Parts: sequence; structure tokens; C-alpha cells
Amino acid sequence: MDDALELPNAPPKPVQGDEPDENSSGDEDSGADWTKLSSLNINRPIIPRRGEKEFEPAPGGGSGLQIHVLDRARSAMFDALRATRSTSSKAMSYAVWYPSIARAHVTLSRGIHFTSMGHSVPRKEENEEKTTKRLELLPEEAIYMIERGALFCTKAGGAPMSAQQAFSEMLGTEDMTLEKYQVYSYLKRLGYVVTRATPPSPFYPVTPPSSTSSTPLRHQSLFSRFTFHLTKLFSRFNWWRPLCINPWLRQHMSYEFIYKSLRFIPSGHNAPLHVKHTSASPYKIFYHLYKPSTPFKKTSPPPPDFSVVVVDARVTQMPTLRELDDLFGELPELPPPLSRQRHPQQGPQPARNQLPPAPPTPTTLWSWISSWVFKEPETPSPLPRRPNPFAALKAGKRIVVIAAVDAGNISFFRFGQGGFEDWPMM
Amino acid sequence: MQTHYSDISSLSTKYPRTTGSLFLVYNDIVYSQLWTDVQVLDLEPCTRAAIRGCRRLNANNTHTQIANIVPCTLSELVSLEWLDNAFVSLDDPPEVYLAITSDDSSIVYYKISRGIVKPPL
Amino acid sequence: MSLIGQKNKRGGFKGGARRNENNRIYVNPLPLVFTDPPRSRTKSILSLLGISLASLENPHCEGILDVATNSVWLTNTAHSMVLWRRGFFGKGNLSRSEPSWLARQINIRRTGGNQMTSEELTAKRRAERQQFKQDRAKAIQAAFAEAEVAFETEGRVVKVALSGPSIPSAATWKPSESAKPPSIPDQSTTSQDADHPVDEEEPPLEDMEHLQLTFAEAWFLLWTMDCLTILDAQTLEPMSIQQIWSTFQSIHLNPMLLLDPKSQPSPKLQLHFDNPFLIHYVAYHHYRSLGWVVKGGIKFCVDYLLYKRGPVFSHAEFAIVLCPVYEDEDDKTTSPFELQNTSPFSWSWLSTINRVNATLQKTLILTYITIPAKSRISPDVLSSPACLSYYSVREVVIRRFIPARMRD
Amino acid sequence: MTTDSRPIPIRIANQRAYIWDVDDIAVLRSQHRLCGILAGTLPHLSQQNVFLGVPLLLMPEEVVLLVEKKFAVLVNDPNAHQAPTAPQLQKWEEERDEFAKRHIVVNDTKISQNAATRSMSEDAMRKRKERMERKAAQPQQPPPVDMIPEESPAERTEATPTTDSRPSTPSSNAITVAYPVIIESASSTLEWYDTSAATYNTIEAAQAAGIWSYPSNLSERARCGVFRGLWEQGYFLGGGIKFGGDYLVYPGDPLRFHSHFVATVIESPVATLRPMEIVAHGRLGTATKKSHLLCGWNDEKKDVSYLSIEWAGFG
Repeated sequence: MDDALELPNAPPKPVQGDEPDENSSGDEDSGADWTKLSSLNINRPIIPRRGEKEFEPAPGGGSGLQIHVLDRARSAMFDALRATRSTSSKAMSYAVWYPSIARAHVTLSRGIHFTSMGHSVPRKEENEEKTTKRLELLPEEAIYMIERGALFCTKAGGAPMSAQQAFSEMLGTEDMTLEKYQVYSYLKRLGYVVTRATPPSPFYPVTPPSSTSSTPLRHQSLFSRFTFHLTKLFSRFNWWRPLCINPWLRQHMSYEFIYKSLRFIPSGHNAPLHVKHTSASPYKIFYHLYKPSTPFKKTSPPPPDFSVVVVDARVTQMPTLRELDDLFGELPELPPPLSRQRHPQQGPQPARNQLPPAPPTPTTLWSWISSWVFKEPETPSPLPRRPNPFAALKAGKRIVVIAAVDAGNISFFRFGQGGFEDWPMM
Repeated sequence: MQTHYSDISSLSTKYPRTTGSLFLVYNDIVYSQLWTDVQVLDLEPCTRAAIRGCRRLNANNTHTQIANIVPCTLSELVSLEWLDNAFVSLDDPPEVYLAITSDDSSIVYYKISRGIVKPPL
Repeated sequence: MSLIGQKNKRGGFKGGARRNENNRIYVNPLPLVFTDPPRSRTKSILSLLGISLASLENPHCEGILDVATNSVWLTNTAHSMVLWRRGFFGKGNLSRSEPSWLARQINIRRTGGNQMTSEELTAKRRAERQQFKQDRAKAIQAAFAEAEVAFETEGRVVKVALSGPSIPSAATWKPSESAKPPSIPDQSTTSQDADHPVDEEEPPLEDMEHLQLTFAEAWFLLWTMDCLTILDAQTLEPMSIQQIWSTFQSIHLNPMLLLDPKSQPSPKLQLHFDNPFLIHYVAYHHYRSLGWVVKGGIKFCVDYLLYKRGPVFSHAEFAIVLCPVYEDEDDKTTSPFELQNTSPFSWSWLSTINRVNATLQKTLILTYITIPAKSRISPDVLSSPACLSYYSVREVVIRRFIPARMRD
Repeated sequence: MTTDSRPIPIRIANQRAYIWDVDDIAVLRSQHRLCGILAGTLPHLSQQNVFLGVPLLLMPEEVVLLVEKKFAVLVNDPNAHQAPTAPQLQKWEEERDEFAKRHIVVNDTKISQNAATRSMSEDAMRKRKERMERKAAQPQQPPPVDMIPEESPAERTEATPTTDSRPSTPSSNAITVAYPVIIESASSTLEWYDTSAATYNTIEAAQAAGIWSYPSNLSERARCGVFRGLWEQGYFLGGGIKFGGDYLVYPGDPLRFHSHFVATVIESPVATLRPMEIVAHGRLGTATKKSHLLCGWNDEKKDVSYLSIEWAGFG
């Protein structure tokens, strides 16, 4: 059925739940139509649809109409860029930037930003004995608020800082790079709460370590591995004849048995990994990400919705298996996603509905016997909705988001720890 | 088995390593794509044979076009110099078709042109 | 006789009928077939005791080793059909999937080309799409030209609509007789009629197609299923399983030795854990053992496609890229092979292959195969398939993360 | 257009190149066909990522081209930000206070006009809140996909400052009437921003000063060479990483034209290429109506050769 898709000019299929521009041909960058911006209601902005573009300019640099339309688009863009950063004096927050500690000390805090930004640090004031607690912003927090026109930042002597100066002086301090800042502001603009995964100071509020609850599935795969070793030990496995079918045993006379007895190549992320560790890796979880809907308390942040790594795509290749393994090792295991209630979402997949593969049940000879002996509990009592194996396979057991930034272009990928061994098709 | 390779035998013995992809592509061109006047050319700088024939542009063969195909396998490595040599040895046609074969006998064809050639409107 | 030929004879099946027909034809997921004896009381009692009276039937197919194409060829149509229908093994070298070349040729002769095979239908649809695109581009160009005139003459700025009554859309456009490809004067040779005479007395068609099995498929079929015999191309003698095991490895090492009939078998086969045959086999076996139908993915720029039941039932869900990982990087520097994808990709390459597959609704999977370090495991284990238990397989699922859509 | 012939100052900080003045952005785009990429938040549309604001971030290839063509100079931006002298600072404070006074008067009459062209004023926020409350009373509508609502002013809490106000921080009690406070984007308006001792006219000089390193190896030289080669043919170029290449190549300004090509830089004529790359690039190009360009850099001859890939149309 993929025959038609094999041709490179196959019409891309509409992806359900996805906007057409996600994967298809639209030019993502520079694709916005700035002329639509001027007609926007500033108070309730709606992103205009992608402007319709032409194939190429007429010879000689474009026709009269083309030049006219282009000039209009350009001036719309430049006008929008000239907008000043300003806030009412009653809503403006104030801070002083201290380059030596890479922190902005908030002297007057106003507005909702501080419910998720800034943390309290005891500092010894200059020429003073006592230590007082004060509110400080990390470089990315300070730049972001300056960019939004919500924070007026000065240097210690009182000199005001422009946004330009904030970029020049606040980036490059501590772990903050332009790439990391761009990812931060991209996510903040969408309403996410973004915090540092590794506390930049002992006073930075941390997420309590997540309790990695092992799921029934984990037991299952450990169990099948166990039975495999039993099988190998006791049945004198012949490597020249791996499939041993006893035609007298009813248990053996099924395709399921055949498939199960062929599963002897170690698989899954729990198998020992004999690959050496690399010395210094750029792949460290840097941000914790909370959806706007997640209740967030600044002083005791909940477990994050996503963990994000940021790399400079120009100088960094994709992570190695070892790096991925290390990242997954820091992440909690997620329960498999439940199947959706609505079936039509799944598209033309008749086979899927006909044969919903049950969670693996032990059926090799030895598991069969051992299930008598050890009284291994039956498949967990029927769940109201059983996980959809396809959804589980596509999601992965652990997820890390990697943002690869190439000269300002951010590509977000989610890397899921796959587990095909947990979800056999038969 | 030798008979299968008879049409291309002389150059397949000269370039045994690339015989497999040559064979698959030659047969596809002759029997599936139904090109006519198909001949096998020596492409010495690429240590292989190339294929030249009349490509069908419509169903009843009233319109055809002479085209050149350079076969290679998925597991080889090529380079710009290598592709350039292919153009030169084939008397600098505006384009050559690169036929890439895999072990399951699949073939994909891509048109490679020299210079900056605009996509079709 | 090919299924495709039959289908078209009857004018094609409707959706449900085709599904039933497919369920019947492709009922066995593997070449092995269990045949149940008729129902009886004895059988039920025995079955309660876990004893079976069913019997196992495994077909015996014959293929020839073809060193040049790194594959095994089946030329016996009956054998090809068994392997295709029971587990979708192999590919017809002149077809997209099951060998159907002969059926297509017979069809052309019988109907004079009026009844189209799926390959021909695809070609026709492709031509129509091309025509539609050209028509649409022309109409859009005309609309722009009109707008240009309005601007130049009246100073009016007309927004060119890219849809509307004058612009053909995919829904409204219909191929017309006049919209046939332009008839450019024939520059081709005039001898083509002589080459292809339309003759009433045509010679019987010789089937020019074979079913091609990759080494991974062939090894799976003969090693685990015991349903394939491989003949040596020179002697046409059946090869022993040990012989095949070492041959599949040595072809990747030195195909020249095997291509030259006069050469002696290599005195001592050098054994390497990173032999491409072994890497591919580990992946192939892993997915087959989990019940997937595994097919080549070159057209989607990946190594494999995974189908739940088979390509006739559904689209492939997953696109697999093999990433071999050396446990010991030193083994890579001393390797005689140039294995691909052993180093991490650039981000741009990941974008490329992910984008290709995402537009086709396939999830990209990076399948990491670890290559045992020579310092850890002696390469001597490679003399038998027991070596396979030293590899390991891990998947990493790649998807784009779209922050704007993950906010809930 | 004589003013436009002056070299554009590219602000360099941490090896990254920025343009902060909108006039410079306009010259780059309209005269030099260079687009960069906007990296800042638009203050009046701060909750979306489709339209972004200053600074404009330049690709290193763009920087090298601009400096080599003498269209631009490099400024060591942290050094150009000098500390203001006491009179400079005093002058700035006076101007600020003057501005505030003027606006308090203006505010009484023309509150909403100002708010519409600048960022949101308190008044606008209040009106908006009322609208949203009315909306909430109505049957629920799906929120727009790319936007989330601005935070409601009701949630705004006046946090108490943790320490006493610094001299620079206006006391919250001093002025009870609201006036707009402006945060400058570009530093060029600040009197104490001085580029005279921080400007470099060549890449080599900037490299010697340690503020800029690109291009520092073959791969970066190849990128610069190919970028320049395509630019000299009259194309507009953008980053191509999301499309599986190094650059997107446009026949005209990307504001009005779709790209024709995705270009890949190949470091040398003998650099190895896997056939799978040709499959993938050809395939992706066909699906997105672009051709793929393989751009081969010859580091000895310092020239570029091009091959275009397209699907064959058969097979």
C-alpha cells in the first residue's frame, strides 16, 4: 500500500491534528506576511495566514506590481520592528545588573512574571555586615523581561541598559549562550514556565527527585528475559537450528510460539551497554519546561512536563547512543499512552482494530511451566482502556527534547526511548 | 545464471564489483521502463558501465529522448569529482540519471544536472 | 499467476471485498503452516492435556546465490509465490513488490493495453498530476499577468487569488483529451517500429523476472524456518548451512574471490563483528521476531520499513534507520568495511530524513545495533550464529517537538 | 541615498553578530539582499513566534560577505558600551524626567492612542479584561492555535521590593500618575555608546582582536565560499537546516517569493557522498517543489561548482 507513496512526487497526506505547515513545503522562516500585521488588532492579535507568494521576480528585478507589493511588505516589516519597548510607569519593574555574579537584583518587582521567574538569595550588601534576602534574576530572565519592556535594568552606577547592552553583556555569562537564550524566549513567548534543570546556585529552588515508579511493563520485560535464559539453559539451544518445535505440544503449534522463540537477540535499553563514556558531552538537560496549564509554584517546582537540552547545531552533531543513554537515565519512565476513545483518528488501519495485540503474555515452554510453578499473576486485571501499542511505540518510555539551534533557527526534536520489545505485533 | 548477464557480459567481467547494479538497472530499463535502443557504455573513470537509451516520454513511444544512466549501489560512496567524471565520459550531456540500487532489487532514479537548474514551475 | 493480473481481469475489488480476499490469501504470516486434523473427541481430550495432533508443513523453496547483486534469486514461480504470500519475503526485480512482470506483459498482449496494471495506473495518474500542475501554473501566471496590466494601466493593486473559478484545483481539474502532453516533433530514431513489430504471431513470453531475497531474508528463511535451499551459482549444488553462513559474510569482505570461478575459496575467512550482513541480519531478525513484516526502505531514504501485517494490508508505520555503534571505537579504525551511519548524524541530515518520513506519516526510528568489541568477545564466536547473542538492539523514536501544540 | 553608503556597524558579542538599528536592517535587505534572522521579542506582540523583532542575527557567512565587500564593519559591542560620565548620566536623567512630565499631560487627553501604537497601557488592559470577561460568559470557543491570551491584569500583583529602592529606581510613591517608561532597543541613541575604539574593518583584524573567528577551518571556508557564490548570482539566502540543507535559495526577497533550492555545501570535490543523501535530498526537494543543489567548494581554486538534483520522473 506504500506503492503510491514510493514516488517522490506523491502528494503529501494530510496529517491529522497537525497544521499543514508542520512538515510540508511552506517556508517556515521568512514566511510571515508582515503586511497583515498592521491590520491586526493589537489587543487581540491573530496570526495571519501565510501570505501567498510568487514563483520568481520578472526579469530585470521584478515587474512594477511586484516591486510595489514587495516595498509594501518591507515597510510593514520595518515599521513593526520600530515599535518601542515601553510600559506604564506603574507596571515597570526595576533591577540592577551585577556582571560579577551574572545576576540582576530586582529592586522593584511588579507583575505576573515574578510568579515563575526570579529566586530569592541571601546576599551581603556592600559595606554591610548583615545578610539580607533579595530577589535575583538569571541572565535569561533579565533579558527576557527587558525585551518585553517589563524590566528597566541599570548598571550599578545608575546607567540605563538598552536591550542591545543586555544581549552583549548578559549573554556569555555563566552557562548562558545565545542559543540557550533563544530557546528560553521562544518557549516563554508561548507561555511555558522555563526553569534551570541544574540549580545555578544553592538557593535556586529545585524539583524534588522524581520517584521512578516501575510499571507493570517493566516487570513483564524482565520476566520474559528471565524465561529466555531458562530456555537457553535447559533446552540445549542449538545455534544452527534455533527454532525447536515439538509437534506434539499444543503450545508449540502457533505462530505466537514461533515468534517468541525467535526473540533471542538482546534488545531494549535495559540490555547492558558496553559502549564507553565520552569525556565531555554537550548533551546535558538544561531547562525544565512546564506547560502553561501545569500548576507551578516557584518555591517548590513540581516535576517538569519536559526536559530540554540545547545545542548549537553548527558545531554539534546529534547525540551518540551513549549520550542518549545517559540522558534517558536521568528521566522518569512514563506510563504508556492510553488508546484514544475515538477510533476514526487512527486512519485507515483495519488490521489494528481487528487484532489489538494484548500486552505480552508468557507463552514459551518455560514461561508456560514457570507460570504454573511461580503462579505468575495473569495479565493485570483488565484496564478500562488498554494502551495502544502504536501510540506507545511512537511515544517512547522516556522523552527528552533537544533544541538544535543553527544561527537563530531552532529545531525542536523529541527523542523517545523506544521499546519495540515490549509491544510485539504477534 | 550466466545467461541473465549475457546482454551486459563484456563490461560486467571488466567491472565485476559493479555488475550487480548494472544488471538490475539494465533489466529495469529494458523490461519495465521499456526504453529502446539500449546500449551499455564503458564508463572507465567510474569503474563501471553506463547505460544509454531512448527514454519513452509517452505511452505509445511516439516521443522519446536519448538519456544516460549511471548505476551505483546504495552501499557505495561517490563524490562530486566522481559525478563530474561521469558527465565528461558521457560527452557532457546536460543531465545524467543516477540509478541507485539496493540489495532487495529496488532502484531509484534521480536526475542530476550540471549548474543551477530551476525546479519546474 | 500473479494476483494483480487476476484482480484486473475481474475489474478490481471494492474495499471490503479486497480486504477479505487479502485476509484469505495472506492468512499465514510465515511460510510454516499448521494443518489441523478434523475435529474429534480424542483431539479435544489430548488438547486439554496440551498435546497436539496438528502437523507442521514447511515448504521447500529453492534459490540461487547471486554474488553480484548480494542476493538469492528464486526463479520458480510457485516458490516465489509461497514466500511472498506467507510473510511477504522478497521482491520481484521488475515489480514494486510481488513479481508481476509476466502478468503485466500478458495483460498488455491480451487487452492491447486497455486494461491497466497497477504499475500502468500509477504511470497514468502521474502523467495526469503533471498535467494538472502545468495547467494550474499556467492559470496562475495568467492571473498575475492580468494583475500586472491592471497595475500598469490603472494603478490598481489587485491581490492575485491562488484559487477561484479560473484556477484549476485538485478537486475540479479533469484530464481532457486536448490536454495530452504536447506533441513535440519526434526527434527519436525511426527504427523503433522495426524493433517492436506489432505482430499477431508473437513468440511466447519468457519471464524475465525473479524474486530477489536479500541475504537477511534468505538467512532468516533457511536458518529459522528451514524452508529454503540455496544453490551455488556455478555448480548448482545445494550449499550447506555452514557454507552459507561463511559465504554471506565473506561476500561483503571480498566479492572478487567469489565472482571469479577459478579462484580458490579464501584460505581463512576473516571474521568481523561489523560485517554488514551481520548488522543487517540482527535488525531484520529482531523485527521479524516481534511479528513485523520488514521491507527495504530505499525509496523513503531509510533502511527498513515495518508493516504490521504486510504491505497489502496497510501503510508502513515505522521507518527504520540502522545506526551501528562500535562498543570500541578502535575496532572502527581497523575495520575493512565502511559501514554507514556509525557516527552521529548532522542535525540537517536528521531533519531531512525525518521530514521525508513525517510527510508520509511514518515515524522515524533510529535502531542502534551495538557491535561487540573484539577486546570483549573473541571473533571466533562469529564462526556460528551463536555470535548473534552478543549484539544488542535499541530503538530511539524521533519526532519533531512543536511547542505551540504541546501546551494543552 | 548617500547616507546608505556608510558601512553598517555589525555589533559583535560572544562571537555572534547582531544588527540593532532598523535602518541598517532595511539597507541590508533592500540593498544587499541579506536577510539575517530576527531573534528578539516584538514588544507589542510578545506572545507568539511568527513575527519577531530586533535584534537581527546574522549568519557568520553573511558577516564575512558584508565585511569582505566593505558593506559593513565589525564593532566589539561590549567595549563600545562605556560607562557614562556623570554629566552624561545627569543629562539622560533630565531628559527622562522631561519626557515623563510631557506624557503625564498628554496622558490625560490621549491615553488610548498612545497605547495602540506603543505597548499595552493599563487602560487597554482594563478594556481587554472586560472583553475577556464578557467572552468567558459566552459559550466557550476554541482558543486561537498560535496565541495564548495575555495574562489578565487581575492577576497582577504588586510585589513589595525586597530592599530599599536604589538611586536609579524611581520611588513608587514619587509620581502617582502613570507615564510610559521606554527601554531603548539600540544603544546607538545613548551618548556614552562609543564605537570609535572598537571598530574593525576586516575579518582578519577582528580575528586578531579575538572577537570573531569565522571562518576558521575548511568547512567554514567552504560555507563562506558557497554562500558568496550563490549571493553573487543574485539570490537571497536563508538558513536551510530545517529543510535538510545548509541554505534555502530564493529568486527574490523571501517576503514575496518561495525558495527554489535547498543547497548543501560540499567541502571538496573528493568529499564522499552517500547515494542515500541524493535519494533523500531529491525526494524532499520534489515533495516541496524545490530542486536540491549540491555546491562543491574547491579550496585551492576558491570556486564553486553546482549540481542540481531532481527526481527522474520514472522508476
